[in-house]
Amino acid sequence: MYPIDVKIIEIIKETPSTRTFVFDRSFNEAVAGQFVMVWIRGVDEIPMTLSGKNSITVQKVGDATEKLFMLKEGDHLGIRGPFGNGFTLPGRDEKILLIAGGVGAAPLAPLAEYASSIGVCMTTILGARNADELLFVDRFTPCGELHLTTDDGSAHRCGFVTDVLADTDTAAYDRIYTCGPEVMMKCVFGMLEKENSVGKTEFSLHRYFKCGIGVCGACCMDRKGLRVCRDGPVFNGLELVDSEFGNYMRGPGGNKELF
Amino acid sequence: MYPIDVKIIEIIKETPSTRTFVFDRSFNEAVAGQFVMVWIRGVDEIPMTLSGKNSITVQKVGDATEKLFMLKEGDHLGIRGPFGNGFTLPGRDEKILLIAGGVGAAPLAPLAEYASSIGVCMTTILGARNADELLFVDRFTPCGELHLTTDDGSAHRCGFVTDVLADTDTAAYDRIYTCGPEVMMKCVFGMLEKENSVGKTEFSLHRYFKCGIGVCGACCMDRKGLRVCRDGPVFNGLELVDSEFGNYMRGPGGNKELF
Amino acid sequence: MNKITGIELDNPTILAAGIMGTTGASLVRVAKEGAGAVVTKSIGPEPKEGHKNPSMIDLGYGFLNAMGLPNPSYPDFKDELAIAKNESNVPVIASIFGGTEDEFVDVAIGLMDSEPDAFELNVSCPHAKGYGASVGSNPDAVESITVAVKDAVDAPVWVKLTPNVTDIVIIGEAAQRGGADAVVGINTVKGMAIDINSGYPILGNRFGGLSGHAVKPVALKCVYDLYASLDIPIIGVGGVYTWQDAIEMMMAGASAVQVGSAVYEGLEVFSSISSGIKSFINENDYKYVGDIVGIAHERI
Amino acid sequence: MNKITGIELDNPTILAAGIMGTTGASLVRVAKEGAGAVVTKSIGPEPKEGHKNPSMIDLGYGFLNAMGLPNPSYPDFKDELAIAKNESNVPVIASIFGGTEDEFVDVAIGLMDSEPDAFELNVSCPHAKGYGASVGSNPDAVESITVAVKDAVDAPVWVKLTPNVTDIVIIGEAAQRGGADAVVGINTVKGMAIDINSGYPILGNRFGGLSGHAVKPVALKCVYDLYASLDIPIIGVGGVYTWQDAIEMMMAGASAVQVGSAVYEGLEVFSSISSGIKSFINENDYKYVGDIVGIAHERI
Ligand SMILES: Cc1cc2nc3c(=O)[nH]c(=O)nc-3n(C[C@H](O)[C@H](O)[C@H](O)COP(=O)(O)OP(=O)(O)OC[C@H]3O[C@@H](n4cnc5c(N)ncnc54)[C@H](O)[C@@H]3O)c2cc1C
Ligand SMILES: Cc1cc2nc3c(=O)[nH]c(=O)nc-3n(C[C@H](O)[C@H](O)[C@H](O)COP(=O)(O)OP(=O)(O)OC[C@H]3O[C@@H](n4cnc5c(N)ncnc54)[C@H](O)[C@@H]3O)c2cc1C
Ligand SMILES: Cc1cc2nc3c(=O)[nH]c(=O)nc-3n(C[C@H](O)[C@H](O)[C@H](O)COP(=O)(O)O)c2cc1C
Ligand SMILES: Cc1cc2nc3c(=O)[nH]c(=O)nc-3n(C[C@H](O)[C@H](O)[C@H](O)COP(=O)(O)O)c2cc1C
Ligand code: FES
Ligand code: FES
Repeated sequence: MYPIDVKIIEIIKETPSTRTFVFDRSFNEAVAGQFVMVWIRGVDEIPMTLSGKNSITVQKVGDATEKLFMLKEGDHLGIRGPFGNGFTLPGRDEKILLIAGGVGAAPLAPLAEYASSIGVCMTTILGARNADELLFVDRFTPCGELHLTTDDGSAHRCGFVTDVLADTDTAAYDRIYTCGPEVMMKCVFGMLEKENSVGKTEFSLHRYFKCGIGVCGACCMDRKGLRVCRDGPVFNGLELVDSEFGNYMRGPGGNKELF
Repeated sequence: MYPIDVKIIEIIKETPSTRTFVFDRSFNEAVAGQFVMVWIRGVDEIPMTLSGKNSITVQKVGDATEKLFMLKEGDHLGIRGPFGNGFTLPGRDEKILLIAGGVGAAPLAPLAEYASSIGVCMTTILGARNADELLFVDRFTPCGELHLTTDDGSAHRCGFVTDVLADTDTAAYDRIYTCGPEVMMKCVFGMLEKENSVGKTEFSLHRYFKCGIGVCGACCMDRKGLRVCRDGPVFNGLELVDSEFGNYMRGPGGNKELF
Repeated sequence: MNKITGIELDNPTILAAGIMGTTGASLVRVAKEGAGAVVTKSIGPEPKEGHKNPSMIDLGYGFLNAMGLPNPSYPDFKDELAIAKNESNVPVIASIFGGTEDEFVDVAIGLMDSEPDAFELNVSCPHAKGYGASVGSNPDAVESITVAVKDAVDAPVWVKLTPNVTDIVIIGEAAQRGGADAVVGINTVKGMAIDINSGYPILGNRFGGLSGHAVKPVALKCVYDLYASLDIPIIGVGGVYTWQDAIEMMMAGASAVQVGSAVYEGLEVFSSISSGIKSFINENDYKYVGDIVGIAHERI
Repeated sequence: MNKITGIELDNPTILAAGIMGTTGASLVRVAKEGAGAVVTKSIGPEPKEGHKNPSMIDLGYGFLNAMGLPNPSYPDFKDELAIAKNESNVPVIASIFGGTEDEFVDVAIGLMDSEPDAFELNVSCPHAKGYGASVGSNPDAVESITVAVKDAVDAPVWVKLTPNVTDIVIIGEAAQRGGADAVVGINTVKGMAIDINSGYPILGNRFGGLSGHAVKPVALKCVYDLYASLDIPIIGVGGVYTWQDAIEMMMAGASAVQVGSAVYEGLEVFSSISSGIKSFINENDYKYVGDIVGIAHERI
């Protein structure tokens, strides 16, 4: 389908590097973890997870995100999606653990809110570079136990989400969800592997997307040829065993880019 | 849609000039009076009313119908449809009159059978050139009162269906249906007009069809531009007032052909 | 009010050639349903019955047709055209075809008595041997036919282009050089379908032209390219079903749109497109419909 | 077993160029899903990032894309090709492109180490300036590029044709004269889409190529015409989603079919098409799949 036109009705400065753009259009059918292709007309179209039914939360990293940051309330975007597979939603009686790093909190916040709404017992480990960059503390707080870490120790525990994870008994959780920089997720993966918890963990991945709909192959991962846009972006940890995950990804031309 | 392939499972010699071709495929959604486009591969595609859920009844008049008559059981045809608007089906408590001439009995026989199945009280006037050409006497007989006429008097009453109609009190009927040669239907029209019964009468018309789906305009009638394939082939008499009906039709090139 | 080549249209939807255009009565009907103008079936020098059926099939995503330019020829059609002119209250454009310049001229002159508001030269039908696209893929032929008809009649001349060429702009430029007042694009895209049960091509003519949804992207690209190169108006046709389609076509560069296959959906299509356009223009602070013509070219 | 240009295919379905073909792993995956052979993404002389997004949109009745031939170039792709060759267990065809004969030759030679089963020359991409169709609409260029690659490498050479020409047969004949072992048709049909909310063309490249359902009738006609004129095999591509589509394409004259857009429906498409073909052949008293190739030409 053609991109759907949405109006930005609110822009929230979440942290120095991230902003939430709220639309006049809700994607109520979306499952937490699904993404949309966001068209900044005349510039580029980029994948963004839905941080809410009618919002995306964007970190400024380059060209397109910079242009996004220049938009004002009342401006318009084109949206295709939601696409891909979201997280497997937890059952009422399950205990879950969320591990979010940086803007990786974006897909996990709506998951936390959903889980909380049905009474799921949850623990969240939320990390960021520094105190100012901790994203969605306000959204995770009411949902359950929350551990905060900052790389520079500017708030709460100094260190990485993996440090908190090391102190956590993952056996106590039925499901684990994680999203963040791939190096972080790779560490998480390594730790969970040792505890035999990879099979109950879902990872939300990023790759370079072109079509976003599973045809062009730009986002395929070695060695199974999994398409992140279509078979993911959320993968069960077992699907990532023996994959390129954490080692490299492909650039726009298909060239390998090491992490 | 592409033509549906049907196998001819039975060929019934109804009269010297007409044969029924029974298919291995029923068009259960069809309403009596609707037509299909019958593709005799390599020859032509021509409109034919469904004389039953899985049959057409064909009079040999030219090229394509001649080729049809050369087909055997086990041969195949391509079918598009059903298309057009069928007859308005009578209600349980209505009294109906059917007036059929020649192969015009084809759309009326399934109507009669339907009406009879729900207990409608009906009279049928069935005419043909001669006794041998009377079509579907066996199908009309169990459905109600049946008047037969032959042009040459070779059976029953000598004369035309209009002669029987002249003796009939059309006011006694809630609905009247007719199909047959256009000159016959024109006479019927004229008689019913005098009795103010045109508005409760439905006429099943023939015109030269190309597309059969209401786009090309080949079958349009003056003066309203009604498409016989789409707005018809069944028309309420009032729609035909002041039309070309009974006067002329168009040939394949759009040229007028007088009746 | 939209004005195209001097003709005033109440709204920018026009019935495309070959759709319910063989009789005066059917043209009048379409006009009454809300078309801003109507184009007749393409009329030629001799009566033609057209190809054997099947002549049109619905593919779901479009249609394939090979009618074969059935028409009663201009002497017979003159009266139908007059009826359309007298009763439709909208401009009536006579679509004409021929195999040579002379034939085009004969037909045009033959229909002048009935005072069509413009002529549309069909140099683009993909499935009539010796007519249509076999003429229309040759820029010299297009130019000279346009010149000839322009010289012969005192009426605006539109030239209808085929997309079945390497570069439609070259043909459009030839039409413009020949004096065309507007170009119309596109005619159908060459295509075929085969019945796998028998191996027979389905159309009586074996192949035909694709229209409807499937060709909208092709038409848009043609209109876009023509708009970038020509100075005369472009009339967009191909896969216009909704007011959104019409707006899209106009943004690509069309001054008006023709509607063909979408008539399958019902004749309300004209009024629903034209009222949709009207609302769009009002709601989006455009002053009038001309404001959106070709704006895609400015969005970089 | 189907044999095309000396290559044995377990079934006549082939992954089309540019679909999940940028990495060895994805090609292997498609092979494992049942494709009889796989074609790589078109590989060129220099790394290319391709056009800005949006690069592909789903129209419902087809897709528009303008990827812009993104590829890591042959030195980087060699290893991916080797993975595909070693692990897929089906023939692997390397699609290559260039702006000149020399570039085509460089890329072909550069990939020879990985022993592709054939080369497919992409002279037909409609939306990469200076590459693809701008080469492929010129019969002389097609002929000389084909000659050059044939001379340079010892592998079958397929030439992939664009439908965006006045007569595809002329281009097909040029390829045949150049020594092509087969032609592949069609690449995408030029098209575009415009966002009416903003007036912007939707694709980053403004225009692109139409594929999927919408182009099947166009592809069938091209294959049909090529079959009537050429002596070399034709590989049919364009809108093949089901086994019925594949049979139709083969009846038009295709010895095998490529599947591109239909991958959107799921990778099962290859096994479902190939098993459908098998049943059709068995149930209809054909001896083998070759029996149906081109039979539409005999049905008159
Ligand atoms: C499924 C998915 C969900 C995402 N969700 C979010 C989110 O919620 N919030 C957020 O801030 N970011 C998210 N991203 C990342 C976001 O897409 C990139 O940050 C954005 O594309 C950068 O664009 P740019 O032009 O500003 O950067 P550029 O200057 O173009 O490049 C910076 C980096 O961004 C990445 N990038 C650029 N274009 C693309 C593309 N088309 N597809 C994927 N990555 C690209 C590349 O890795 C590149 O190295 C998500 C990515 C994916 C794949
Ligand atoms: C809605 C409808 C329902 C019909 N139902 C029946 C039926 O149940 N039984 C039956 O025997 N006949 C029926 N006919 C008439 C039948 O279509 C023609 O008899 C048939 O087309 C003759 O074809 P031909 O090639 O044998 O004749 P031709 O030699 O081609 O011509 C004989 C006459 O048949 C008519 N005809 C030819 N081609 C067409 C066409 N494409 N469309 C319409 N008329 C055509 C013309 O009036 C022509 O003058 C129906 C016609 C219509 C429009
Ligand atoms: C049944 C049919 C008949 C047509 N006949 C003509 C014709 O006589 N002359 C002509 O120029 N175009 C003819 N066309 C082409 C249409 O006018 C139009 O250019 C084409 O169908 C694309 O528009 P659409 O997608 O709205 O149908 C015909 C199209 C159809 C479907
Ligand atoms: C996303 C996408 C990328 C493509 N990339 C290439 C390519 O690199 N080289 C090429 O020859 N064809 C390419 N094509 C064209 C396809 O191989 C195929 O010819 C066309 O899509 C028609 O087939 P389909 O309808 O099955 O998709 C691409 C098509 C799509 C949709
Ligand atoms: S981005 Fe095209 S397949 Fe994932
Ligand atoms: S036959 Fe084409 S409109 Fe009726």
